[in-house]
Amino acid sequence: MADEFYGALAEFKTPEDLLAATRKAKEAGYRQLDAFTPFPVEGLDRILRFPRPTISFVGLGGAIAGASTALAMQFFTNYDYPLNVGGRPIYPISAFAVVTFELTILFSALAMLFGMLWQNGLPRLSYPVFDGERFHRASKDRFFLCVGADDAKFNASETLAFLSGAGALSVELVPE
Amino acid sequence: MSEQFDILPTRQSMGGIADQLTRIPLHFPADRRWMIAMTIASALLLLLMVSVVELFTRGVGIWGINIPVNWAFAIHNYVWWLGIGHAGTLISALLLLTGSEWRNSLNRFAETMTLFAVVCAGIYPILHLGRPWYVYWMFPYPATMGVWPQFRSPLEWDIWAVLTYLTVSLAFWYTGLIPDLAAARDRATRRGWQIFFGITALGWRGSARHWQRWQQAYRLTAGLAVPLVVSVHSEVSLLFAVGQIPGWHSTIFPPYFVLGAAFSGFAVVSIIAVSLRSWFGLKNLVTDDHLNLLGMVLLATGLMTGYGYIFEVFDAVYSGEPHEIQTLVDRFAGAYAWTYWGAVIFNFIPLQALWLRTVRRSGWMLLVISASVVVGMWLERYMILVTSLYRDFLVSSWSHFTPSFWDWSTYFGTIGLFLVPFLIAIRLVPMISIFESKKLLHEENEEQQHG
Amino acid sequence: MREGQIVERTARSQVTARMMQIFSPVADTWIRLFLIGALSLAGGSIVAAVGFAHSAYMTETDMRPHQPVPFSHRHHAGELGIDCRYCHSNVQAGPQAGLPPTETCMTCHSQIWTNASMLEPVRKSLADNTPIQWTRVAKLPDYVFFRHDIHIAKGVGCESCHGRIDKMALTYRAKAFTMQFCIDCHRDPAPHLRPEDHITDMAWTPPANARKEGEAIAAHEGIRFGELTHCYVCHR
Amino acid sequence: MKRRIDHQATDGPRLWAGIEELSEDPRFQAFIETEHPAVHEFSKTARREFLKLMGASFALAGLTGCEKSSFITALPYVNQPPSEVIGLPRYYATAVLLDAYAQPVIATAHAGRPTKLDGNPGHPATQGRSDIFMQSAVLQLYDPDRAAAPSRHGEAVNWADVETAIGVMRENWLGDQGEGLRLLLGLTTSPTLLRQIDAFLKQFAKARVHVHTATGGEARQQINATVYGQAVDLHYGLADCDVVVGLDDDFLGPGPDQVRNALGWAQGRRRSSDRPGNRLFMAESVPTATGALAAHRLIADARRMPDLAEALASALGVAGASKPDVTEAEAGWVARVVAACKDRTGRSLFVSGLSGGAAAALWIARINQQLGNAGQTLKLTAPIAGPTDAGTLADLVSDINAERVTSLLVFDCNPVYSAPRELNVGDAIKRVRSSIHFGLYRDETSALCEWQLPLAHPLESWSDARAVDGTASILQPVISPFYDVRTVHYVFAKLLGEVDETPDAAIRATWQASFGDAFEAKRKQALHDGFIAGAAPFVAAMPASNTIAPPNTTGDLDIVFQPDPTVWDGRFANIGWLQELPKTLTTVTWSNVIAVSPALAKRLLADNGDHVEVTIGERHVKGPLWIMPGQADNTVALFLGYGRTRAGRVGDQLGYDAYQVRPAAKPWLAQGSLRKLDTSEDLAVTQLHHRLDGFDLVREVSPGQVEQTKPEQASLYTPWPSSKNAWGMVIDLDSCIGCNACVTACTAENNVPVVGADQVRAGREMHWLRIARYYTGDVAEPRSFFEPVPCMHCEDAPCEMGCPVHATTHSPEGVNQMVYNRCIGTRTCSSYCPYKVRRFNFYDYRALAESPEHAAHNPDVTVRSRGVMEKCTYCTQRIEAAHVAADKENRPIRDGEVVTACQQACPTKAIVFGDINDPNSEVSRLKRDGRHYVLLEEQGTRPRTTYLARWRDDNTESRQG
Repeated sequence: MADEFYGALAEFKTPEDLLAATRKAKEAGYRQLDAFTPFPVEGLDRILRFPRPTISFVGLGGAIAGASTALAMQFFTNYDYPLNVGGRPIYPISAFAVVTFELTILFSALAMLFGMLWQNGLPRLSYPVFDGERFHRASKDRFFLCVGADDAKFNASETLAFLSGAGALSVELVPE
Repeated sequence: MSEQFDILPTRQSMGGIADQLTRIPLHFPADRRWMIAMTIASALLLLLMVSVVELFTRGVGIWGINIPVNWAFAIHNYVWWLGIGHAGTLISALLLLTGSEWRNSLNRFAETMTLFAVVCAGIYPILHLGRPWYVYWMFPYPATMGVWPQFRSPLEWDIWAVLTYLTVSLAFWYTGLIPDLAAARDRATRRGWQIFFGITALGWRGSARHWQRWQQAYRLTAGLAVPLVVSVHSEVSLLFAVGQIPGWHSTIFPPYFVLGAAFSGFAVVSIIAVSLRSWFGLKNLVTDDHLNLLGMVLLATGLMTGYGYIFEVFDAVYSGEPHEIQTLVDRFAGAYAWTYWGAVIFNFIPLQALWLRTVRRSGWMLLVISASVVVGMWLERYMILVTSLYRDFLVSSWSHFTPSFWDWSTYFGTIGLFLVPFLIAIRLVPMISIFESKKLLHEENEEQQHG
Repeated sequence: MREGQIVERTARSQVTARMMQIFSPVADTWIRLFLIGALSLAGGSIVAAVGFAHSAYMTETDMRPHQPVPFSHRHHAGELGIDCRYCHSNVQAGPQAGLPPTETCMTCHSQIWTNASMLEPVRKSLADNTPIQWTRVAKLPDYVFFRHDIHIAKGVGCESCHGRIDKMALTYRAKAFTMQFCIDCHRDPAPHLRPEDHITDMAWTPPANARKEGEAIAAHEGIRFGELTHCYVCHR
Repeated sequence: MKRRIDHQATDGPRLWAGIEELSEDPRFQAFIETEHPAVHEFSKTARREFLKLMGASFALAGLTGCEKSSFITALPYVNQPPSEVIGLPRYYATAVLLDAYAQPVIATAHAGRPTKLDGNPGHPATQGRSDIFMQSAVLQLYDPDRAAAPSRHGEAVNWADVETAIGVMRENWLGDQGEGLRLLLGLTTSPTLLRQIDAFLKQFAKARVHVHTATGGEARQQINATVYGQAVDLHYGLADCDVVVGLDDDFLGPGPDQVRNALGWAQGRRRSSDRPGNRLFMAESVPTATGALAAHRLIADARRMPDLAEALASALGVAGASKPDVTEAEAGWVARVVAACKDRTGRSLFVSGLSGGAAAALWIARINQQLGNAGQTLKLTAPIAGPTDAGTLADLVSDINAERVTSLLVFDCNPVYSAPRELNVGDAIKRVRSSIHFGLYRDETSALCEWQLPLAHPLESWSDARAVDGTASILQPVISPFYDVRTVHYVFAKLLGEVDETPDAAIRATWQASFGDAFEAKRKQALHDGFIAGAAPFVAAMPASNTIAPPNTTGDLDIVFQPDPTVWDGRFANIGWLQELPKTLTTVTWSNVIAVSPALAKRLLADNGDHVEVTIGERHVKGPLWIMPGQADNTVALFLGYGRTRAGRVGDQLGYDAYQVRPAAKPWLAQGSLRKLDTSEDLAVTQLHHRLDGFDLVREVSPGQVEQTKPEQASLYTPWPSSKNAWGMVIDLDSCIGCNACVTACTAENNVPVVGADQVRAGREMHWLRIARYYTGDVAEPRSFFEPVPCMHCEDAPCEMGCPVHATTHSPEGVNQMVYNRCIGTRTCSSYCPYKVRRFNFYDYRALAESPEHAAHNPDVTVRSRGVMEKCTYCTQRIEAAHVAADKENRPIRDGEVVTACQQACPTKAIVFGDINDPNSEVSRLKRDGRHYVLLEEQGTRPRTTYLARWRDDNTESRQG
């Protein structure tokens, strides 16, 4: 019975209500929880116990890649065709610093942006919650809590009842 | 600072903000004024195209340049545009990190402005080449010649710096834009808009997980953007400081240029802020307090730039190097003294009015002052290039420079190149960060309740 | 009774729901395909461009342009074994190898094949004293200043640049005359050098210890190692 | 070998060789016409110009396929000339002419076309040195505006018609022994021509010869004749002088004698290494190069020269000299001269110029006699140039006006333009029944003559001529004429009715006598050497003992006439190289100026370029004013050679025509007045600022103050290993006379383009080597300096740092390399260059494809296209050629084996180039010299080109006297 649903969606007026409801849901033993908000709500991730994101490491990786690419490029080109330029050394680290710095930043920034999109599974144009009748307000002024249908404790009617009990303005089932 | 007072009027609803801002692209309000602006802008863009065709057909000889002044308008406007292009990223990134929320109303169009300013700057290094069709030789690729770019050259650094800056600014701008595109998508009723925003929003749904990763990525990118901004204009300054020409060969140049850049950038941001808010009636989001803060920043950067001027004089005199002093004298009293004094007057005289709170809070006054700063900074770049080159070491090579018609046409043309996409942009994307405004509004409400 | 509410609401949702689902799931597949396509196109075009620059078409190797006389190096240099310098007599003396004047051709062809139709242009050239218009195959850009004589003098064989001319029925450019090609040898001449008596020897193959031999020759010829790769050696 | 494409038959794709080929293709023509209908209207050249302009856009469209070499036609010889090495130049010894004097040259010919002229090292007079006119002669050879075929009344005719016509004329002349037949020619030194003239006069007894020169050959002969009572030429032995005293005589300035005098002067100047070997005293009204070098320069108006001469004479105790009243300054100067000449019998030399006239010259001659210089430092010969007993132009004109002339033959001179206009030569010629003009160009004179018969250029001719010292040269053709022209001797032979068609028949005939039996051998020798040993024998002559009263002077201003420093009397007006050459003291190009003193300019409230009107008698001329520092207050200098109307596309309508006001009676010094007009023009000047504002760019050292050891320049960087040779250059500022020979030689050697007046005004002249001209002190009484500035080839070169694409790098031999085909034109190198010696192709400055001037290009040097930087390369093509030559023989390069074009040309040997790794090379020796210094040393660029400071003469007096 649960399969044809993606989950149950509950609409709240304020972030505070959302946080309260989420806490309740956790205590009630729901695990497959996600929230949809018009702006990042402080503390939500703690309550939902999301792991710390790893974007920073992606960025670090990018930085290292950038720096090494730049240095490799500059050292190689000067090694491949060493020319006397203004009596300067063939491998002037100081002169290489600029490009190295720029590429470090470039690679790192791009890595983080794409890393973020990748981890978020974006672009994802079509997604079940968009079927939510009032979901369009999630990008406006409402705060939604979603209990996944794959949650062990999920049961359409009970979950809906529980959510409205938690102070939802409206609740609905989102089809798969 | 935003802790002390509410920068956004609290008597407005989140929904109100969302509708108000998404309506600008979705149901564009000020059509006639926009058309007029667009017409002027396109005319300028056309002028640019004509100039470029002429340039590529006949060569850089159509400009006023010569030996010794073989860098003038092209490089000078390049620096000017790039300087302007520094405010956006500075505002959003730096202020984001320092958690000054008042940026939220400004950062979006500041960043947009940055992008197009950098584009305008970016075309100059190509236009000014004697043989622009070989510009790709500046990139390392396995050529049949077996020759590589020369990485000791400031110009080589330049290419990488500007491209990096453009890409990162773009990335940063877009990352910040995604949630708002989603908001616009959800407000859109016409199919076309839905698809446009639907695709550009990449299907953003405001999931808590997403927000979490997004925030980390956004803040870290900001953290990178700040040193990047500083590095880019420092590097541009090296374009001159690496050369031995008197008036260029100075260690003050990097900070001097960076501050000057920020100065001119904030001026342009103020101009846009004032015009947009009156144009689209956004006084509730871009408040007088915003202008006040902008005014303060403008004043601060302006004074720091002024320090650069003073130090330059000290630098030359202290060195006791006859050629340096010669150049200094030329700047004060030479054939191009007007650029020096013009820069001083336009940059610093009206600026002083900003000591007064009332001036800072008044839109049109800020507008006037900012305009004067933009002109002043343009003159400053002119001064730095021409007064140093037209009289360098050997008396026998001293010469002069007079801009030709094509110098001017190319310059004004780039203003078109800046305005056209910018005008298009304000029809397509929310010019003020919706979700951040709402966040700010929410926090303010909270503070009111408990405190 | 709560049940009822909910069911009712879900029911109503079917009717009045504002359609939020703009895209069908297929759209995601399309957009991913599009992104991949765009990326590979961008990457591919760069690779293609670089490849094209190195291609036989761009370097004009392996092209056999039409010649007024279908002259066969294979026959003359290969089968008859005429030395290169018999016709290209200028090669040791000056920058250009020089094309043979008509009279050189006629030294033999006044005796043999005296009325072969394919030699008509040659006889005509001699008769009304107009040069034969050969189409040049080995051509360097105007800004490259190459000298045959010094290369010959320092032990660079004809074959090193011109390939197995003695196997060419119609002459073509065997090696791509790119700067890379020149510079490779200028950086490290030793392995490419050959003894004086084998300069025009097409069949000569470097010995096993080519480098050692070459270094010996280089030392003997006083080749200025490390001075052959700066720009003015070839560009002025 | 013209590049063209084998249309019908290249398998594989049809490849364009370039836009020019493109323009030939009919389909493309169609395309252009439809795309740009306007082009349809264009003239051929305009169309080419248009296509050239379109070049870039097509290149962008990929049409020309960037420098892609395509299969092009190659043309072998049919019969290869023996000893021809394809691709290597051949050298011929011959001579070109200036004022009819031979300038012996070695002509470099690539594939049968001369591309460069250099002095003939063996020649006793010039020792292989050259001047701007010799260097430029090769461009005149290829001048597309030269007269290409004979014409009558402007209608083209062929030589057959001409010869029949001459036949008819001869009949008439023979009939009346040449009654009313006149020859008009410039002076000539050609033994053959002189012989032919004599023969002509024998045939036609009643014919007469007239001579016309605008530049003073005639005048000098007259003065000398008056002074010495017989026709003589003066020869200065400057090498042996301790003291040289000149009155308005620019003996180091441009002219036939420049090279010889410069050589001698420099030799004397360098006699000892610890002090200047001689001292120069000049009294001048108009600043000259010679005056710029003087230890003591007196500024005096031109009219003062006779008095000054007499003052000197009396001070030196010449009999009959009375003391004229002189100013304090003049007296002081005279006193110095006298002190300097004390007990230097036979080791001083006094010279005077044309403005002083015979009056001054006579005193000077007697002073030389008195001081025993005659026969020592001053030698006399019979006149080198003739004919000596000819009539003047004025006589001719009056004869014509008296209807005494029926036919007139004008040889290689242009009186309608270059004679004082008041003579109305033009109207006169029009009145002559039949007139023939023989010349290189269709000029002002030939326009008025019935016949115009084009003559061959010296480089196309068999001829002969004498150098200034009388040494004869046989001129041989270096290239066969590519216009339908004849040599002057050929046409003269025709006039004489001779029939021998062999091209050098006349020359052979002349020398048969002197060569005698061993004719062929001697002739071969002469052709090989480029001259026939044996200068003119010296003669003894005493100056007249009478005194000549100086011409009485009326009017407030002295107007002095001088030949233009670069286009001379106007005959070189159509040579782009000379037009664009900065005049020695003003750096003005493409125009002449009216030079006045700062004081006079102040009185007129006039500034450089303002138009002023000079009035002499009834005649006026208007031209741009130039304020000449150090010019005498009341002297105005007019320069001849401009304002031409039929010089050609290059030389027409430039500057003003000084002949307008030149009085026939007083052609060198006249009196007149000056009026400022309220118009002005923007002169094309290459150096805008001449005052050396306290910078030590040009250094001077006094004897005894030379520092012998100099600290090695420090560098932050570990020096790169040098290869065996390390090239360097030293320029001796004490010997530089600012003559521009080096600049012209560089232009010719390196295919430096001519950009035109507008580009020069814009500050875009292309000369790789400029002669900076500075002055210090008060503008009224400045000291002048010359400083040649080529690329410094810095070891720590700032320019190289700037280039993002490795287009300018450093060779292991220390040469700062510029690779045109790699340059993308960022111009950073030039911005960073502290010496601003780099030049940029702002437009496409190349000549149009079909212009014959391409034939003058040096095939060993790339012709630079639009958008690339260029600069002095130390003549790398010569260095590399030397390397090849040495490597082929497996030997090191010898000192002096590589000679740069500028060094080769320099008439004072001021430029020395060589290997600084070799301690014994001359350049190394000079780099150790006490006077050696580095320009902008504090910049730490470590240049390879360095300088020897100029001697400060002041306290040499105390040391010597």
